[in-house]
Amino acid sequence: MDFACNFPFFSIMLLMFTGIISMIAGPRPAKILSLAALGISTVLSALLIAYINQTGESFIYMMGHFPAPFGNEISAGMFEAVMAFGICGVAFLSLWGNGASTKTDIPEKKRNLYYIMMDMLMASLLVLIYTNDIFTAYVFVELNTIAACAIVMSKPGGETIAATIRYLIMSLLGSGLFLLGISLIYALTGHLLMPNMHEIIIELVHNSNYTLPLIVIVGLFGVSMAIKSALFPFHSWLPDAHGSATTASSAVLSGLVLKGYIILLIKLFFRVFSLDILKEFHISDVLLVLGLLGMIMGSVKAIKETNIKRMIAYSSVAQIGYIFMGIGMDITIGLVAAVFQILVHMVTKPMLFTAAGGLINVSGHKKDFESLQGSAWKDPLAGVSFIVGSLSMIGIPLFAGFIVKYYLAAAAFDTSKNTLIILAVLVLSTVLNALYYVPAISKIYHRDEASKFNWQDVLRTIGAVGDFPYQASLIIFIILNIILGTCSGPVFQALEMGLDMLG
Amino acid sequence: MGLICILLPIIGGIWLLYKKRQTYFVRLVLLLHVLLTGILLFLPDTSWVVWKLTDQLNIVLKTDGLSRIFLAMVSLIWLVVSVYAQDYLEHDENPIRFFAFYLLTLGGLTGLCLAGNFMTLYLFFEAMSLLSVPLVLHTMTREAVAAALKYLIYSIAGASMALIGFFILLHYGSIEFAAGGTLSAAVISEHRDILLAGALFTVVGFGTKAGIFPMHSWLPTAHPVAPAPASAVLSGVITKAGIFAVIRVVYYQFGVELIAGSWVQYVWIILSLISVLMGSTLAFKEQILKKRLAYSSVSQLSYILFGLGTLTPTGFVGAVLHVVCHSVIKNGLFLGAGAVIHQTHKTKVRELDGIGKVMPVTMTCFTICALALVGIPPSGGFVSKWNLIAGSLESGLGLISWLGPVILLVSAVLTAGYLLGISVQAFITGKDKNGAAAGQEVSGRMRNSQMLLAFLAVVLGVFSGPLISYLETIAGGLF
Amino acid sequence: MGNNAWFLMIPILVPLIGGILVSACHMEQRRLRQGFVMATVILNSVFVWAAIFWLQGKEFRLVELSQSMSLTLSLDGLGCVFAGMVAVLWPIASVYAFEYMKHEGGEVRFFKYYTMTYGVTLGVAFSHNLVTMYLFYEMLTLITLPLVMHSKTDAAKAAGRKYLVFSIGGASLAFIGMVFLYHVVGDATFTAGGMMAVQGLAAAKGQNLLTIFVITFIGFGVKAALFPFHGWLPTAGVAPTTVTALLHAVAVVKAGAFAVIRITYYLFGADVLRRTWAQNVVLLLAAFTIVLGSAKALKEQHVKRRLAYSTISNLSYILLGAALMTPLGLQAALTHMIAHAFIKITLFYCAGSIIYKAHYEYVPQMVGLAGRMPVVMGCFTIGSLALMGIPLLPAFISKAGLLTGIVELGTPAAYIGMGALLISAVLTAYYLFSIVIRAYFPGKGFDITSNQDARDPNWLMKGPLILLCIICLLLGLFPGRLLEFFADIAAGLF
Amino acid sequence: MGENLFTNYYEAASVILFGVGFTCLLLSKNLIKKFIGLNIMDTAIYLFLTAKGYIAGRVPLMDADSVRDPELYINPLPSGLVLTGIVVSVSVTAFSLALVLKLYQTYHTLDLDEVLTKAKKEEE
Repeated sequence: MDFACNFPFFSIMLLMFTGIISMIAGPRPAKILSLAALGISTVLSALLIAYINQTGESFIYMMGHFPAPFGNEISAGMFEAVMAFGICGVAFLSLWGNGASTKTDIPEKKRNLYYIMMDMLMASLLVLIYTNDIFTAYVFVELNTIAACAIVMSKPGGETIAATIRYLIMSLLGSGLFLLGISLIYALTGHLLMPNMHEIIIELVHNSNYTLPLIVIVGLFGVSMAIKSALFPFHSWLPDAHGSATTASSAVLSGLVLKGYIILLIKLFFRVFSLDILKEFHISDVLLVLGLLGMIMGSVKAIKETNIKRMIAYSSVAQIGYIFMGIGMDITIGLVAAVFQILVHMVTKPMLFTAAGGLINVSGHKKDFESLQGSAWKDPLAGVSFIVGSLSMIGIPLFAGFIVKYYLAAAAFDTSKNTLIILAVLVLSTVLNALYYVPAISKIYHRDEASKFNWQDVLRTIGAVGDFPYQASLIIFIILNIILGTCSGPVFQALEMGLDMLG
Repeated sequence: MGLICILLPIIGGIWLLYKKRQTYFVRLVLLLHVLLTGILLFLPDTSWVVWKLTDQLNIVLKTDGLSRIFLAMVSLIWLVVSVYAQDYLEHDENPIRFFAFYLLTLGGLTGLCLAGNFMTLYLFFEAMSLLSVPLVLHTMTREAVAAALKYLIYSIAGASMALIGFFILLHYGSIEFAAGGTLSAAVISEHRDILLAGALFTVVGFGTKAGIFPMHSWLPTAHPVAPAPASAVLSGVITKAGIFAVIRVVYYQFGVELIAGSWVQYVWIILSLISVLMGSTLAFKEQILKKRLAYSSVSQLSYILFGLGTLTPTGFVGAVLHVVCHSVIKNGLFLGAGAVIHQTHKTKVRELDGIGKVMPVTMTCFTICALALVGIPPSGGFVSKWNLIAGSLESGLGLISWLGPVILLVSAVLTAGYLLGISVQAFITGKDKNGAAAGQEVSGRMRNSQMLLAFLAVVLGVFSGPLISYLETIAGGLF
Repeated sequence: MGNNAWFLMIPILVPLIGGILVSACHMEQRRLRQGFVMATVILNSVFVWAAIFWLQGKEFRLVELSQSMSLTLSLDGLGCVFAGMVAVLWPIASVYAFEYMKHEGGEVRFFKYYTMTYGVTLGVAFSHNLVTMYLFYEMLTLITLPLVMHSKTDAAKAAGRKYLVFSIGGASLAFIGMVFLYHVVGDATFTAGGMMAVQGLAAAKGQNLLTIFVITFIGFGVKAALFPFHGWLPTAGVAPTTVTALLHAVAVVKAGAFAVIRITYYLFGADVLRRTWAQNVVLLLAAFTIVLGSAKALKEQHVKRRLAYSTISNLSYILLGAALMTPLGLQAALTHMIAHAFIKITLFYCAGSIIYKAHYEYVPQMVGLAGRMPVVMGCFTIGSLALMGIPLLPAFISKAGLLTGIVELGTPAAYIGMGALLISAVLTAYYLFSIVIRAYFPGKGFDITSNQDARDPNWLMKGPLILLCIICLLLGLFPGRLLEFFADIAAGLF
Repeated sequence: MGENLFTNYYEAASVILFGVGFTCLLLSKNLIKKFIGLNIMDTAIYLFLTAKGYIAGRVPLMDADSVRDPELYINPLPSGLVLTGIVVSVSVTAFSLALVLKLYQTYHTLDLDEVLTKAKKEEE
């Protein structure tokens, strides 16, 4: 039992306590605290990655060293570690980078609450990643929901509240179904810890008892997580919530929170059930179809959208579709691709949201493209990172999105499903992506000949617009994206390793 | 030498186009051309690679018997017609342009006659087609332009059909002309079908210029709209370019033994017979004079194609002979028609009652030519047709060899019908139709050229001996 | 691994940087800008030729994308052909563009992207493997988009959108092929004669392989306006004529053809594909496109669109040659690539000059223009003759190659292709000469006083025109060396 | 089937309850009703869980002072879960009711669709 095994537990607790402490702290200390907590837990998960990479196997950690069922367990492998690292790091960047806009968007006396909620959100996300006990998962799903709703509505204005309500209702529905699934599976197996459930379920499937209930359970898990991660057709709440919230929230929500549930789902599928069972129950086919539909519908909706943030939100729907497509192909490379897509989207989407926020700021807090025209000249850095994000989404080589597309297509060649249809959808969605990102670029770079604009001003603005954290975070995001796009090899091996640690 | 012969008219034409010289310049050029041709006639056979594009594709000029005959014919008739044209076009708004392209076309034709391989042939064939388009649309009326485009398209289409053969030859044999064909027996036996198909395409393609069915319909459209001299050379000489090309390709490239007795030969002969019959019947029904002549060209040219199609020495001789005769005769006829139109502006046949009274010379020449074309001894037409029929009888194609002559004779009768009818109308008028025709005889130059042509038409018949023997020597090399 | 292979980067980077500078330094003064652009372009062409002479066969690895994929530049014979052609045309085109763009406006923006495109096009030429080419291919689409939408009218925007959809769609079809090669075959480096691995695979799962080949062929064929994805080209004609001429007759579309040749001969390998249903499919597609293009050109009355349609059909000549998968076929394809490039750019520039001077955009308006603009119409006539394939002019050589190649291959599909070629030859003559003849012979009752204002443009435009014509003639008269070079390339592949 | 339902009537009841709650949550426009529906749904699940944990003829783990052998007790885990669940649902309900309150203050309606339309108007 090395010391490193405590890191997951530490980082979770750290975040929670930060939240609690922040109650008495003012807004600024609260911010510093949560940033610090996030930073530390990033480092911790980095160390954890190193540790696991060295030992080469996952481990079970009993909270407070009570054996189950009294204490509940954490299971950490490469997969969890990498995800945790990504989540903490990105969360740190988004919070840090968007500090300014948060300050303007959220009233003084609420801001420390905002950061508290952020801490809670992150803590619960980490739990979702690490937990080995599904009831704990349920509890933190609920916590996660509340926190998420809180950070959406923290920006005053009826729009946000309405969005929050829809979000809340949908996710409560989701968690209700999840709870039902849990109780059913408990009734079936009498266990709450994933590995134990796994053994029994394998046995049940083996001598094919209770097939129908099992299918129901898998379905319940699938649907509940799909609702929470806004898989088409359960995406209706997403654009409102992500479009209306403050930039940091949108970044975190569509960059991280959605992923949290998907990660949980993957863990359930892997540790509780197994790929073969999923194949047997055809649940993966359903996910695949929904994923494909999502890829198309999300983009179609995004094309019609004139509000930049909503457009980006809709593109999230499409991207989530990619992930589920990867999962739905129920072969390992597909899953790896899906997980890689989770990472890529983690670093790309917050960048896009941050950039969009910057553009919105320089063009008089208007979100529609008409008023955003030429904004990229006023905030060059945002413009550049928007371009990078878009190119990555379209899938130009050198950027992360390309690698994802590549591996998804590669998986499509190996899968037993209908290769041609999958490829066709992939092609179509690429075209659609281009169809809303490229016009967006040309809009924000639009320069009417009449206005005598002077390049020197632009040069000056490069340093001037936005505070240092904002620019720094954008640059880091760009670098991350390109790193993922150019040297994907090691990351990929890590993920593969992580996935067979899960199974 | 040959190159000069080609370049002379071309340069002359361009010069004319830009410097707008007087028309004596044209005559000068033409005389020079005749002179050069004359010299060329007595030089020994030569073959000269002018330009190497690639090791396969190159421009070659050569003179041999066939090219001599055609060259002489072309250059002579060109001169004659030009004389006529000068007076015909004296009131024309833009004679310079006409003469310019007239010369350019001659250049193209000369090149065609001197072509030493398929590539060169194709080159000058295209050039001649394009350069002769302005002659067709000279009057610039709407239908003239339309006709010109139709003419262009048919020529290009024909040429590109011929191209098929070209490339098949390029791949399987060589594209140099050699008497008796260039294909080795081995290749023939191996790729027979491809080669035959190519041959058919080529024949029909070049036949387009000679108005072979089903590619004939441009001819009656294009020839009449042109000014008379133009239609004369178009219908008399330029169409022969097609014939010449066919001869070159069939007898000097694919070779007789490939085609002889094959389905291609039957198709070819049947097509030509169809067009013979069709041409003369249509001509018979046609009321517009020049159109009637054009249709008659269709049928007459198919005589020639038929003769070539028989693939017998006699047929060949007859065909080439008919080429010469027909070009002389048809020019004569067109010039006559042109004279009538020029003086009286009458284009319909039935308006011509008693025209012979006012234009005796013209109509006499017209009648002589008509008789020659029908094939009354001792005119040229008779000799050539005799050979054609003899050839078809030799050919041993079973039914065809009998059917052919019959059709030829039938169409000869029709010819008599549609040509002599005019002469009769012209000279013998009913009492009530007196003086229906106004106007007077054409000027000296035009008269002379007509008379010359009519004279030639007869001479060719009477003294055809040497020509025939010369042709037989050529034919000897081919079979 | 050449020690100085890094030099291959230069010709790609110079124009990109130059282009950025054009807008960065915001060169409003025309002289300055023109001087700068000209300098950049010429300098770059020099670099390209230097590379062609000294850097053949060198390769330069930029970055590893993953274990199997890497961005690598290199220069082989085929690349030389394409790069050399572009390097010759770009400076000439620039001179013309300087004058032409005066009446289009937005010159800074135009020359920015115009210069950058040069670099990207060279990138396509220099690519060493499929992923590199894919990268530059996508960039080409994105960077030429502003040029298509230059005028910013609704029509232009619509055209841009269409262009985007078609190109990206095509690229992502090609993407599938790429993934297949990298994932299933394991590599996609351009190797003369196709990759051994493919030949190995051909035995195993042939059908799948062929399907993928067809998909990829069509995917890259989109840029080469292959039916059924030819629609964008005429629509993109709303762009300034310089763009239509250089990009949509040469750089972009030829990049498509180039890519097709790459995948056919350097990845899948001709031996694997010859006489398979895949070959028949692509042959027939190309043949159909040839006829379709010429037919549509005949119907089209707008000059630029007519030329665009003619481009469609001529591009398919190239594709047809590539699809023959015989040395002759490839040789012919390359020849036609060069020939058509020069001819079509000439024609477009004539049309451009007419639009620029006389503001005529429709064929019927051009009646009797020859009297007014002798030089332009003269060049146009030469161009038309050349495109028709009259001997002694360049296109004849390539057509000769194509048809001989067809006879050599001798499959039914090939002969259908032959038919298509001949039909389109006739149509070509028709749609070009209906312009020429009207221009020279206006017809009765044509008042000479009309189109008074029409004049030959000044030397900035006339110069390039005449120069191009001369090049056309020279190409036609001295094809020897070029053909030998192509023959060598082709020889390396079989 | 019939006696099946009868024997495990707990489950039957909970399923029915769940259905009621679910429909209520989905269909009713009124937000308050929605959340009531949500609560019913949760309750249904808790009932189900407890039923799962109950072993006939045993007592819950109440008085820890007098320790008897564990054979006499029901399975304690589900009860624990239910307790946790109740806590969670209470807090969620509180939160959502607070939200509804805020929403009512801004829009003076409890109908979600109206709210959304108004929000849209606000945006323009």
